Amino acid sequence: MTIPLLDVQHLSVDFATRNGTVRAIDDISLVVGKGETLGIVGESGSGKSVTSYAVMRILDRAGRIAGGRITYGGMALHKARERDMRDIRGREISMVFQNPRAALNPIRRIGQQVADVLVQHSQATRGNAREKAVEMLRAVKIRDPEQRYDAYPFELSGGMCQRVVIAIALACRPRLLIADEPTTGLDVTTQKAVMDLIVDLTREYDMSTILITHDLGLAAAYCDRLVVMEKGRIVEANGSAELFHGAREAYTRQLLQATPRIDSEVRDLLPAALRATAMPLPETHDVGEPLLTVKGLKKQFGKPGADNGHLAVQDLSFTIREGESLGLVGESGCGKSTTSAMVMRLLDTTGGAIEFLGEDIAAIPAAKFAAHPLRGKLQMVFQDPTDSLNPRWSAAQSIGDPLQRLASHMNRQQREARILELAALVGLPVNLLDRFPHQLSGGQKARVGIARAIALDPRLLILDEPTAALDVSVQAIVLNLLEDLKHRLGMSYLFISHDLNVVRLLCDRIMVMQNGAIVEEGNARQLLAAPATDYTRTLLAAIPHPPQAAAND
Amino acid sequence: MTSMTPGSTVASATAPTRPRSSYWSHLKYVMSENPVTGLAFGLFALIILAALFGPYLVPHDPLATGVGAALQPPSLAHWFGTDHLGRDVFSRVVVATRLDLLISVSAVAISFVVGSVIGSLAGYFGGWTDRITGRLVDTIMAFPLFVLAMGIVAAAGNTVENIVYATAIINLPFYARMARAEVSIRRNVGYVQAARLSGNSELRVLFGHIFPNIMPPMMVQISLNMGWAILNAAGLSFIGLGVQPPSPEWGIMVAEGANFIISGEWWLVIFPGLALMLAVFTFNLIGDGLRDLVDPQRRT
Amino acid sequence: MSLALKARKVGLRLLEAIPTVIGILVVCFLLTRALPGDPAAYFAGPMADAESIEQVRRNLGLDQPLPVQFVNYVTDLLTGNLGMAISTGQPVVAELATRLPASLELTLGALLLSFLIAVPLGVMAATRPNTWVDHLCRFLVTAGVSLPTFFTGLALMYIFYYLLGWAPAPMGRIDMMYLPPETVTGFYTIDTLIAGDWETFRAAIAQMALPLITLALFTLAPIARMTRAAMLQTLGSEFVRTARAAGLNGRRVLVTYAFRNALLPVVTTLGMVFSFLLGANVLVEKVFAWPGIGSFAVEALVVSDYAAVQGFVLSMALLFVLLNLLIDVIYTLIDPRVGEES
Amino acid sequence: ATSETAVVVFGGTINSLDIHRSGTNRDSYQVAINCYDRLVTFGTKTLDDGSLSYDYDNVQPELAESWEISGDGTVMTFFLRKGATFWDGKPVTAHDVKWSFDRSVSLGGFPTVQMKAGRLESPEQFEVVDEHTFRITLPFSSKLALPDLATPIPVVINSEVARAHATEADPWATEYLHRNPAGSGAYKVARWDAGQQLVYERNEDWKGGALPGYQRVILREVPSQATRRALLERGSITAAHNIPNKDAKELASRPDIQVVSSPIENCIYCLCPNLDFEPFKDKRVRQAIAWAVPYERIFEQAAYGLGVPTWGGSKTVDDIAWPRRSPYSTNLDKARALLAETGYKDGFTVPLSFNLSHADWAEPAALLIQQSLAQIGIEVTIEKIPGANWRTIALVEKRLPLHLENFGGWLNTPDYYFYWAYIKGNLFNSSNYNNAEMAKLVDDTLDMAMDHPQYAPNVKRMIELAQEDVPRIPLWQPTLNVALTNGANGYQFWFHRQMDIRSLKPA
Ligand SMILES: Nc1ncnc2c1ncn2[C@@H]1O[C@H](COP(=O)(O)OP(=O)(O)OP(=O)(O)O)[C@@H](O)[C@H]1O
Ligand SMILES: Nc1ncnc2c1ncn2[C@@H]1O[C@H](COP(=O)(O)OP(=O)(O)OP(=O)(O)O)[C@@H](O)[C@H]1O
Ligand SMILES: [Mg+2]
Ligand SMILES: [Mg+2]
Ligand code: NI
Repeated sequence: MTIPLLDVQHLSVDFATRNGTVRAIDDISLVVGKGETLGIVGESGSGKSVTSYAVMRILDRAGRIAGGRITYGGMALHKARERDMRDIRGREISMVFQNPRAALNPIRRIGQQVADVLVQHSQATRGNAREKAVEMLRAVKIRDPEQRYDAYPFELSGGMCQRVVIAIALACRPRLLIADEPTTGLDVTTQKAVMDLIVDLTREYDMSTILITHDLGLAAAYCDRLVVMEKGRIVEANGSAELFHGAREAYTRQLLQATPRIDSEVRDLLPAALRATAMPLPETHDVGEPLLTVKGLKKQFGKPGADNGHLAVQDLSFTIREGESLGLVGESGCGKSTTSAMVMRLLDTTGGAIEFLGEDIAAIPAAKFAAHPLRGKLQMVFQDPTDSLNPRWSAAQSIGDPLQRLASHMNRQQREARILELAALVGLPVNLLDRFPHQLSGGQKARVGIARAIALDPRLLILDEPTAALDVSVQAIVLNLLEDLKHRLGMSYLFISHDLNVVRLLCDRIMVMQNGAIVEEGNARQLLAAPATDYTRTLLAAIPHPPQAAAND
Repeated sequence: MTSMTPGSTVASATAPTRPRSSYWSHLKYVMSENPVTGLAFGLFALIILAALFGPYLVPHDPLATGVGAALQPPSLAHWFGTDHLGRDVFSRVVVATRLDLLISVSAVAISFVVGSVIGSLAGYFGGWTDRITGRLVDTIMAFPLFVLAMGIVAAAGNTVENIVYATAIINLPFYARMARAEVSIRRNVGYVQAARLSGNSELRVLFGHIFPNIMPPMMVQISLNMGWAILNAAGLSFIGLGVQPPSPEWGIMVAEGANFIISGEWWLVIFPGLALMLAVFTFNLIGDGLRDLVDPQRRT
Repeated sequence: MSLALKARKVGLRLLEAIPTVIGILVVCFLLTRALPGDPAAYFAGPMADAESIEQVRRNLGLDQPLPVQFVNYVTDLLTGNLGMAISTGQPVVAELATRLPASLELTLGALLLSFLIAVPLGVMAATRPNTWVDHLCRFLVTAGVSLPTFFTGLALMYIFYYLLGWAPAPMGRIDMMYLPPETVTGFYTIDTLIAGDWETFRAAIAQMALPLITLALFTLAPIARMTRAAMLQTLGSEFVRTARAAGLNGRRVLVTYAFRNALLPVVTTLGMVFSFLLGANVLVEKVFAWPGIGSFAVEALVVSDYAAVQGFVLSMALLFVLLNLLIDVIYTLIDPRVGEES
Repeated sequence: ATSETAVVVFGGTINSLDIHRSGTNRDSYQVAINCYDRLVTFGTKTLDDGSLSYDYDNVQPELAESWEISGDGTVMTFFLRKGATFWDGKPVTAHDVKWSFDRSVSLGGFPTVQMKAGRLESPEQFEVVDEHTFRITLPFSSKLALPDLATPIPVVINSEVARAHATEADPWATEYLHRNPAGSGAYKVARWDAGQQLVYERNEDWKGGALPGYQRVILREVPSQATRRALLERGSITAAHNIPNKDAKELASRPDIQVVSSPIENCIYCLCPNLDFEPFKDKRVRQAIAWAVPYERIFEQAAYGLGVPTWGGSKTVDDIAWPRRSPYSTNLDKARALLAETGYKDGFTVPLSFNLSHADWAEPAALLIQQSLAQIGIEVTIEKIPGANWRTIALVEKRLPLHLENFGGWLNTPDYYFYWAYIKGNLFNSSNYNNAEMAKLVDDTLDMAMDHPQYAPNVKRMIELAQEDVPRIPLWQPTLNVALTNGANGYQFWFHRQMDIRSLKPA
């Protein structure tokens, strides 16, 4: 590595908040060499994005660079004027953000948005901007770029949008690309395509890249060097392989460990200290009588009998036995959530039967099911813990709600006692019970959601991507909690996810779903080891593979 | 069984400590964050005080004619001067606070309650409920608001109650629409689904879970409407459909006083006008503060 | 983007308006009948005896039962006959034809004026949130909406006409020295321009100035408020951040990216602002002796002039349907997404 | 506003150019005055303050050059002025008069009622003797017949033009004349923008009187009273009609503005207790109220001292002047004493209503009355009633217990006033006063010539009854105020309270 392209030294960033100044970035230093790919990993809130914003000088109003130097190609960015920065941005350094759909102006044609950048940086004139923009769209592998030029973002899929965002970022051939979680929110399969595109292009253009992600697997798969951040500081920096093979810092090790791998067990994800105190898992467990039998389940949105006839769920049949956990995987939009909502009786079916504890609950309209005695036996943990908690209710109120509604025999004291018991069960510190959701961390919110779901001793718990919004270390803890609860309370799970690695940790059996139908089903280990269909194989291949290293000591 | 995850050591017996003081400190924060909001809260307190205690504090009976010579400019004896019947303008302005506040608060309360319930039901249940209420609301909205108020008051007679009802009816669509929009985006969010799973009936989900969450944007609407209700009453007074004399009311005082501008008796219109403006101003400005106050997200 | 889809959407909007219009017909019919007083007695004139009152009642068709009156009203309506405004002695259609342009000219002018002032104010406030500029803007526009329009109007007239003599005599749409222009659009400002008569144009503008300012002051606040909120939202949005990260210059980011998106919610509030304006018009027209539809409605209402009130309300309703349609079209023009999602 | 053009502003609106049409409002009557001629008109007199007024006792020719009345007073023969022409040049003939009179008694509504007051009830009474001779036959002699011909109603219309536009459904051409006057009067209508303005253009061939001073008169409708005052003070206009008393009083001192305040003949602002309601059935309660009214203060604060006081007179009725001072004045002790004699010594509660359109004087008067009556234990709540409603409930249904009213008779005789306001069933008797003696007196007197020996005693008795029974408590006799600027002069007061622009003259 010769002269670094970007040199950040002792950078600190402060934010002014209602509670005074908060230091978001504290004295970090990093360098990016020419042609190098640097990964910044760390959990949510660790300061990854703020670092990149500081480099680009696009911090919020409230934020300011409190100290340190940012040098890019010999130029001091930390004290550059706004006008000079404008020339740097897009032309020298550009950025790709997560959530590509939101990153594009919804009411401007995508081609124009690419052209805007070209014209701004004098890479094109008004006359040839269209031509050049089309060229750029072609470069990011958008089919029919001439026609797509006039498309609006809403007419494109998420993956396509991300390609456009990349086209905007790369239009002026910058020398440094900062990609801030460019694949979050995309499908596993799309994620791989987008990452491969970035790698190809940066290589082709001889660019340096900073890849920001909380997915260690992804970072390791694509980066030369990694920087691990925690709470605004850099805890460790090293080459990817070195880091994976011999992480020096405990935090890094913990992160590595919490990242599910093809061969890890659910207990492996926990930090050593916790693993030691964890309850041992039984080697095998008994699977009892069928608890839930779904037969020929169908769902059509829109008017029944409408000619477009797209079935979100078509002819689905499966069985879950007592104590069994069944995984349901598939791409985004394949109908997983729709299935769970129907089983959960939140959504009316278009056809088919749902037999639960011997009763066909599909016959009961969703709106009436709230008063049904089986309501409490069929519960659910939601994907987004924030979204699933009423912002105006404290944790205790949220947990107590099902008790108040359905456990009518309980009096106030009994309810309070049960809430404390549940909090203990899910490991929620009692002093947090009076907090509102926005005052809780992601993991704590997930616990509240779980406590609420198990409050009524359900027989079947549906978990719809319960950890998708969580950091890996929190995910590790939550997964373990779920596993413990299953064994302690003897519940059955229907576990929904698009992440095969995660599903495998918790489930005995797995169903793979595509376009509303099951394409493959079988024992978890067998299915992953020897997938029978191409679709399953694609799903598996898309999972980024970190270097196979024994992080378990 | 052993516990397995950090922080799950069984609950200590100590009762959870609730952040009791937070409401006050939150109010203090909301007020100090934005000087304009702070000012508005101060004025609001003043208006409330005037409404509560005004009638006991004023120097003269606001209804008594001839407490001074007619049409006297402001003086030490009559701070805001006297009107054409020799009534004390200061006393009338202060005492009017109560009636004006009553009109605006009750009108807004009615339209808020009725409108938001209708809107919530439409937003939550959709379908025919939505279509019918939607058309109803459209029908009201299709009338220029003030003209509709005029029509209602003219048809029903100009009493304070009818002014309140008319104002409530014309404001109703705002709440209905807003509630409908806010409810329908929350109809299927996570916590609503969760509430259904907890065994809440549909109505309880709607009014127990969703409704409190649409309060913050509603607060802004409420505050705007309070100001608007007073202006509406003033407009009605101007065309002769306001409250009945001799009750002091700012709108009618401004409306009557407006005719005295040209002849130079400015105090008849300026002082009630200022009071009216101050009140409307306060209501308009206080909205954002109120929203922040009822929004738990804004609380630390 | 399929034009057919958009056209269908517009068509659907039109259909949607039909029940509203029917609702309006019923409400306004009932409202007029609920008006107190006996128009027959009123219009029979002073000293009328019972017999002549009865005769007037027959002439007005008010001796019929309500449903019959309603049916008559609707059939007349379908033939384009809105009846006779007794209070002004003109067919309601003729009244509307002359008065609607007067009110519209004022209302639209005020809307334009306040739009031109409020939008930049809102943008300015949004780009500097919580600074003194922001507070000042908020303070100023709120002050504008805090006073009853008739008061503002009278105060402006007092200062600019009575004291300073800058404004022309507040006696309607045009000074008596000038002849009104030949009617093309009914908008004096436009008609004078069409006729190429600059002097009369200036006179018409001069007459309009004070009422226009009065009304504009009243509507600054909602537009500025909405602009500020919408701008704050778009300025904080990810696509603006992307645009900034791509190095687009400040103006382009502000205008092409932030402002155009912020305009969408602002456009939707225009309908409401328009409704406000028409209400305020009633009072302002009275102060400035503006021969518009608002003052007509007030007079008609006070004397229970059924046909006039009904005609007025009906035209308002249609105006609103049209306006909302127009807003939808504008919306469709600036928002490509409309018409796509089912 | 030049010497050729006058601009007159007023607060009302003109809704028809045809006075006979049903629905034509009071403000529109001025078109009948300025654009049409009658057979006769009233002469002019100069009042004590130097202002001009019509003269009820002096009937003058307009279209009729002269007239003869038969000895028994039942046949009136009019000789039309030769050479008088309508605007289109057609000579005015007796046929036109007959057609016009037939029209006014046939159309119904107000014109017919007003004609009836002069005992002109059916077309058979009107006869064309020859081209220029017209005869009216009355069922019996009436002193009201001739003056009634000088009211705005019996105008002479160009019957040829009218007939040309008559249809089967509309034989009297109301649709046409509504928009197109066809008269012989001093002014033609050059332009009528309903709701905005009426532009009069002088008829240079007018034969009915001296040629008017202004060639053009623009009549502008300015609804806001404050705006009218501003226009007046700025000198933007020539005249403002019917300005409020307060403005009249304040502007009178300005050298550049001439304010003419004429007491309105035969008109009194009254407080009317309704005899259909319990407390007011007792005469003493009504008298108590009459003693409790704060006349002076009302006169000062509601009328700004303009008008003629109608209180504090003597109890004995020596003459037949009307309006006159009643024997009542403010004396709360007397009021209390009277009330104590009745069953209401602890007072009672009653709503006091007034017409919204009269708020300028009625509201302050009501407030002062409210306060005063409170002192004798009568609790009054105030109720404003919009115009349309007022006519129905106050005058037609007569169901307001206590209210403020302002009747004024066009024909200036006391018995005419008593006829409308004190006879059971008549429109302006909103008090529901019913007294057989009064009814008989009025019936006997109404058509009686004023020089009849029985006339004065009868009227005196009517006045005594009215003062004793007080179904209407007179507050004051109001004025009609007109302001002129830019040196304009020649304004003349008329009983019909409309602006007669014919007499206006530039400086
Ligand atoms: N506008 C702001 N005001 C106050 N604090 C802020 C602001 N923006 C960021 N922060 C703080 O800076 C810290 C770092 O945030 P940053 O967005 O860089 O995290 P991140 O590592 O990108 O997390 P994620 O993975 O969730 O995107 C956080 O603790 C956050 O609270
Ligand atoms: N309310 C609805 N109306 C119409 N279509 C819907 C509705 N909900 C879901 N769909 C459609 O049904 C299909 C399945 O959606 P579903 O939410 O079940 O997918 P998913 O597998 O849960 O995806 P993800 O992994 O993104 O959560 C999608 O094509 C979706 O567009
Ligand atoms: Mg981030
Ligand atoms: Mg899903
Ligand atoms: Ni297991």
